[in-house]
Amino acid sequence: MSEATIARDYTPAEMMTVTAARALVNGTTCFVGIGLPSEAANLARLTHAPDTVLIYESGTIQTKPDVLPLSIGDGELCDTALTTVSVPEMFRYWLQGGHVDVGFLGTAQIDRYANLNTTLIGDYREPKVRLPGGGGAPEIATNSREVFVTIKHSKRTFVKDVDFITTVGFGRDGKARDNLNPETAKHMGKGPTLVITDLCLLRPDPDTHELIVTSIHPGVTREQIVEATGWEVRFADQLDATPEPTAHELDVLRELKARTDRHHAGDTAGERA
Amino acid sequence: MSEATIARDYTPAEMMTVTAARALVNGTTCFVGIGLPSEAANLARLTHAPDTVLIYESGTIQTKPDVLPLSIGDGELCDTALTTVSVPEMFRYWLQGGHVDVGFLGTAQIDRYANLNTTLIGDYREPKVRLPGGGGAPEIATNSREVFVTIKHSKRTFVKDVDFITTVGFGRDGKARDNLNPETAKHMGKGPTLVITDLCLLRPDPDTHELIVTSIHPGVTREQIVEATGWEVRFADQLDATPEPTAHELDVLRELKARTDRHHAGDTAGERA
Amino acid sequence: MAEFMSLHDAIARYVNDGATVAMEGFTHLIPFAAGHEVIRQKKRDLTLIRMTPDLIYDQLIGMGCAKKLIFSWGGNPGVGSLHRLRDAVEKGYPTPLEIHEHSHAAMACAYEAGAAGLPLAVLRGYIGSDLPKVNPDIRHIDCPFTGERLAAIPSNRPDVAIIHAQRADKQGNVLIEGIIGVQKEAVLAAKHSVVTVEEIVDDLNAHPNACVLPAWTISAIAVAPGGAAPSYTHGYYPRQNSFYKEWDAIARDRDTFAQWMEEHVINAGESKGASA
Amino acid sequence: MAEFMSLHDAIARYVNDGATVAMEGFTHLIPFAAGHEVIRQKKRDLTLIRMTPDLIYDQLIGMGCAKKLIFSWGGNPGVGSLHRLRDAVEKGYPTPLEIHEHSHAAMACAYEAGAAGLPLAVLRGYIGSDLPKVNPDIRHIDCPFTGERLAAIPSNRPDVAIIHAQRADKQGNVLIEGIIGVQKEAVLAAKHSVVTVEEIVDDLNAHPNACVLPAWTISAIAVAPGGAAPSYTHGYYPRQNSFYKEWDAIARDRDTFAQWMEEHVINAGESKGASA
Repeated sequence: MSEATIARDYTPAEMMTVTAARALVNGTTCFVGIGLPSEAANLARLTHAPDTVLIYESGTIQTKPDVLPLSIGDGELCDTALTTVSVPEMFRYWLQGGHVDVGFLGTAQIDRYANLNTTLIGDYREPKVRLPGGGGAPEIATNSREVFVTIKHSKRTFVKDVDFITTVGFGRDGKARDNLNPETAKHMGKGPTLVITDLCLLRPDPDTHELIVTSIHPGVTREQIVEATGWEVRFADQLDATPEPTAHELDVLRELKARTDRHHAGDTAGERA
Repeated sequence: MSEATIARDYTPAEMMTVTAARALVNGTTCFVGIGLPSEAANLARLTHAPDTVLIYESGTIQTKPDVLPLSIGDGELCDTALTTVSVPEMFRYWLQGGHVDVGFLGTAQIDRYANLNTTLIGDYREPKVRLPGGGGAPEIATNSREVFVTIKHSKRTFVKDVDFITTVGFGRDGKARDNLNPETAKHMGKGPTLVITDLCLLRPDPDTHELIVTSIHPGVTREQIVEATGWEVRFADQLDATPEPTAHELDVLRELKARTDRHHAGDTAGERA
Repeated sequence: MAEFMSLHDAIARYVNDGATVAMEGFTHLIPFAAGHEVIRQKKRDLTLIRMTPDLIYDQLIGMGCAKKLIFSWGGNPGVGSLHRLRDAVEKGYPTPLEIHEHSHAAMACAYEAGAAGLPLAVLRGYIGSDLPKVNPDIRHIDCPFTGERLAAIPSNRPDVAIIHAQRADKQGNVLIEGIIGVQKEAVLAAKHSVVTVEEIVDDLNAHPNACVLPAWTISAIAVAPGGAAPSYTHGYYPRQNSFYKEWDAIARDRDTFAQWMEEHVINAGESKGASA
Repeated sequence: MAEFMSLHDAIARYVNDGATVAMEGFTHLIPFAAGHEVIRQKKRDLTLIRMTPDLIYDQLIGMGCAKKLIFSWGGNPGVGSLHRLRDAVEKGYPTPLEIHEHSHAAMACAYEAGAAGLPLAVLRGYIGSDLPKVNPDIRHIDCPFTGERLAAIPSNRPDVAIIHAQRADKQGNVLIEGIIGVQKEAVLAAKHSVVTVEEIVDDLNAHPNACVLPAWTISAIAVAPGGAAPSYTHGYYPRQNSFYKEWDAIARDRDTFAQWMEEHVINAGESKGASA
């Protein structure tokens, strides 16, 4: 660990964002979900991965927002995009057409086979809590070459089986991506290959596709992760220690968030009249 | 007949174009085939039907060419269009989407049930003459609310049964548009309602859909029409005399053609560099 | 052919009780002014179609205009829940709301297919999702060439589409710029369409391949400056992000909501029954 | 990611004998320079896809490059027949040519479906036409909602798409303007793509909703000023209508054609085997 990183404090949320950002290789074409994924993807673009191509479902392609969008269709995304296409074109040509390397998603719940639930808690016809629904996620998760998921780690979010599979990871039995029709297989991605939380990284077991912890963030204990996970979570034999954020990463992230706050506070100054 | 028209000579081709132009009601949205239909539709726009909306399959919508295009995708069509869309959008949203009142087609052959052949003479695998093929016509003929056809009248072009139905009129038995699936029926137009030749006008019999002569051009005899038609053509009980072209129509048509010839002779002057 | 009229008259003429209505605009250009006029005219039993219900449908639902919602993401973007939508779904207040739930990809394809005059949209969608179990409108076809099983859903073909756009020319041709969403598809798929615009200009000055709706695809055009606020109009005014945040507290409580709507919509109507 | 290279190298790398190739451009922006390079490099057994074969495929077919043609209208626009295409179909000269014949609507949908990653295109097409009798690729599906029988054809997914465009920026993003045809779809549907451009500029200065292909959808970009002639490039030079008329006489006779090609294409190549 270098001197530059030791000197700085950071929050678990910052740790999560920086780690999520690092997962994006420079040059990746990334279909970005709003919120945490958007924050991480833009941090990647502003640090180690300047040529990362960001696509938002609002139709904005290769966009380079100076501030984080509050919604998936902020004017900033269009103003800084290479081009903006219609939403049908976005989902048909760009996502289903196979041009997305990484689909970067948030979620309300995730289960041990990386299935995502953003629909509801409880029964569909008698929901305890009604959540927003699928949005772009169901097809982002199947049409992207691979999927990253970022979510705060807790027993409420990491459940053994989600109440509702809005968006498939590997299905109820971990086998949803096996034995597909050959034409489907040609277009279907690998699914969630990485889950980034504020405690650790998880990846699917190559055989069973059950999510297992592969890297633990600095200062986090195994017990904390077990405690925050709704199933008997397993740890990889080769368990990594997630590197801390660098001072540069923290600076860029904090400046991005400060810039964003200033921008969204001054609503009416945000766009040319 | 007014003095203005008596005084002027005109060719059978001019008679055909003027008569075809008159068939377009002002305000009609017309999907225009290249050649004779394009000439007639633009003459209509420049005379009695200034608000006629012309659409060409190249994607040019509401175009007002100053000169006749040589090809379906001349720059002139785009330069004078309200907007230009992609060709898939043109066929999906604008034609199949049901926005076309009149499809205006030319053809190589037409038969007694107004089926059109632009594919070949002879057998498909051993053609005597290979023609260009369907282009936009097969779906223009089914997705437009009605279809006008314009073609020079001869035994070679007016045949009892076309060798190949490229584009359906009323089918081999005249019943192709009857008894359709209700969803298909909702989207399928009336088919060819008018055929304009250099000798006469023909319309489908309301019951059998066989084309019958409903109006004869000035100076043309029934015998000429019978002689130029490849089946025993019938004449309507109420047979009209097609009005002659007016001097104004002829002036506008001739100026349009002269302007077109000048434009296409001077290739390189035709477009901004 | 587009007819210029007041917003009041446009809604009165084209939005009937029981109609299927699509108000589109993907974050951008959401037709709030038109939605408010629908509320003021107390339209009832509407089937509302929209990818992202957003605040506009939270308001319509909360005011009792809707009996059914076809949608794909029902949140307050960047903020949280749509409380009026949730109250209708969870508690049946003020009236029960039937929901038909899709993914964005499917909804976008359903509009595309509607514009294309087709009865169904086909997509490689819903694989492994539970949504087909709860939405009987999600079915499948088999590709006759590859044998692949693909999702099929009915196309969206609303009775009326309502959108907001930057501007119309005097002939009634309309230009939409920026994030164009599914507005063109919604208008072309609908039997009738109402378009509100920021202004009317002599010449659209549009790029040759711009998103332009010809006048003959539109039923009515009403001038409604600021008609997308608190959403935004590219080139005119920004999104009122702060209002989206404030909405959370307003909509959370039934009475606060009712009071806010009374004050800011019912009593603030531009045309309250008057003809322009 | 788009790589700038000479036209020679782009064709040598991406067009293999036996490949399925789509050269698109609907009257406008026909990639003649690239087609000529394919001829010079004596590519053989190509499956050529194109809505309107035009002179470019008449030349490729006449020079023996093609074994199969998938098309929807095979004429010389405004002039008459494509004599080399007819000679191949009618007489098998210089080699037999298998044809798969569609309508424009079907071909356009097949490109759209290819770009959309689907194996099939669905359209309300071919009703009453004899084309399904002679093209085994025209089949049908039944709509699971309405029972309507709709035409289905395989999507176009060429090995390589070749197009001409106005300009690229230095990062390799490409702008197409005017009559944009099916070029975007062809490129997005293809495994590889070669784009020739009039020029390379610092900034595309494109309208927000312009037809732009990002660099990462393109394999190779070659600068070829005048690369669409005798077709045209909107904003650069007009269509050589007179050449289209002259072509009729040139192509009608086998020897005249061979001589013309030798003189104007084979011996006039910009890059004849040389690397830029």
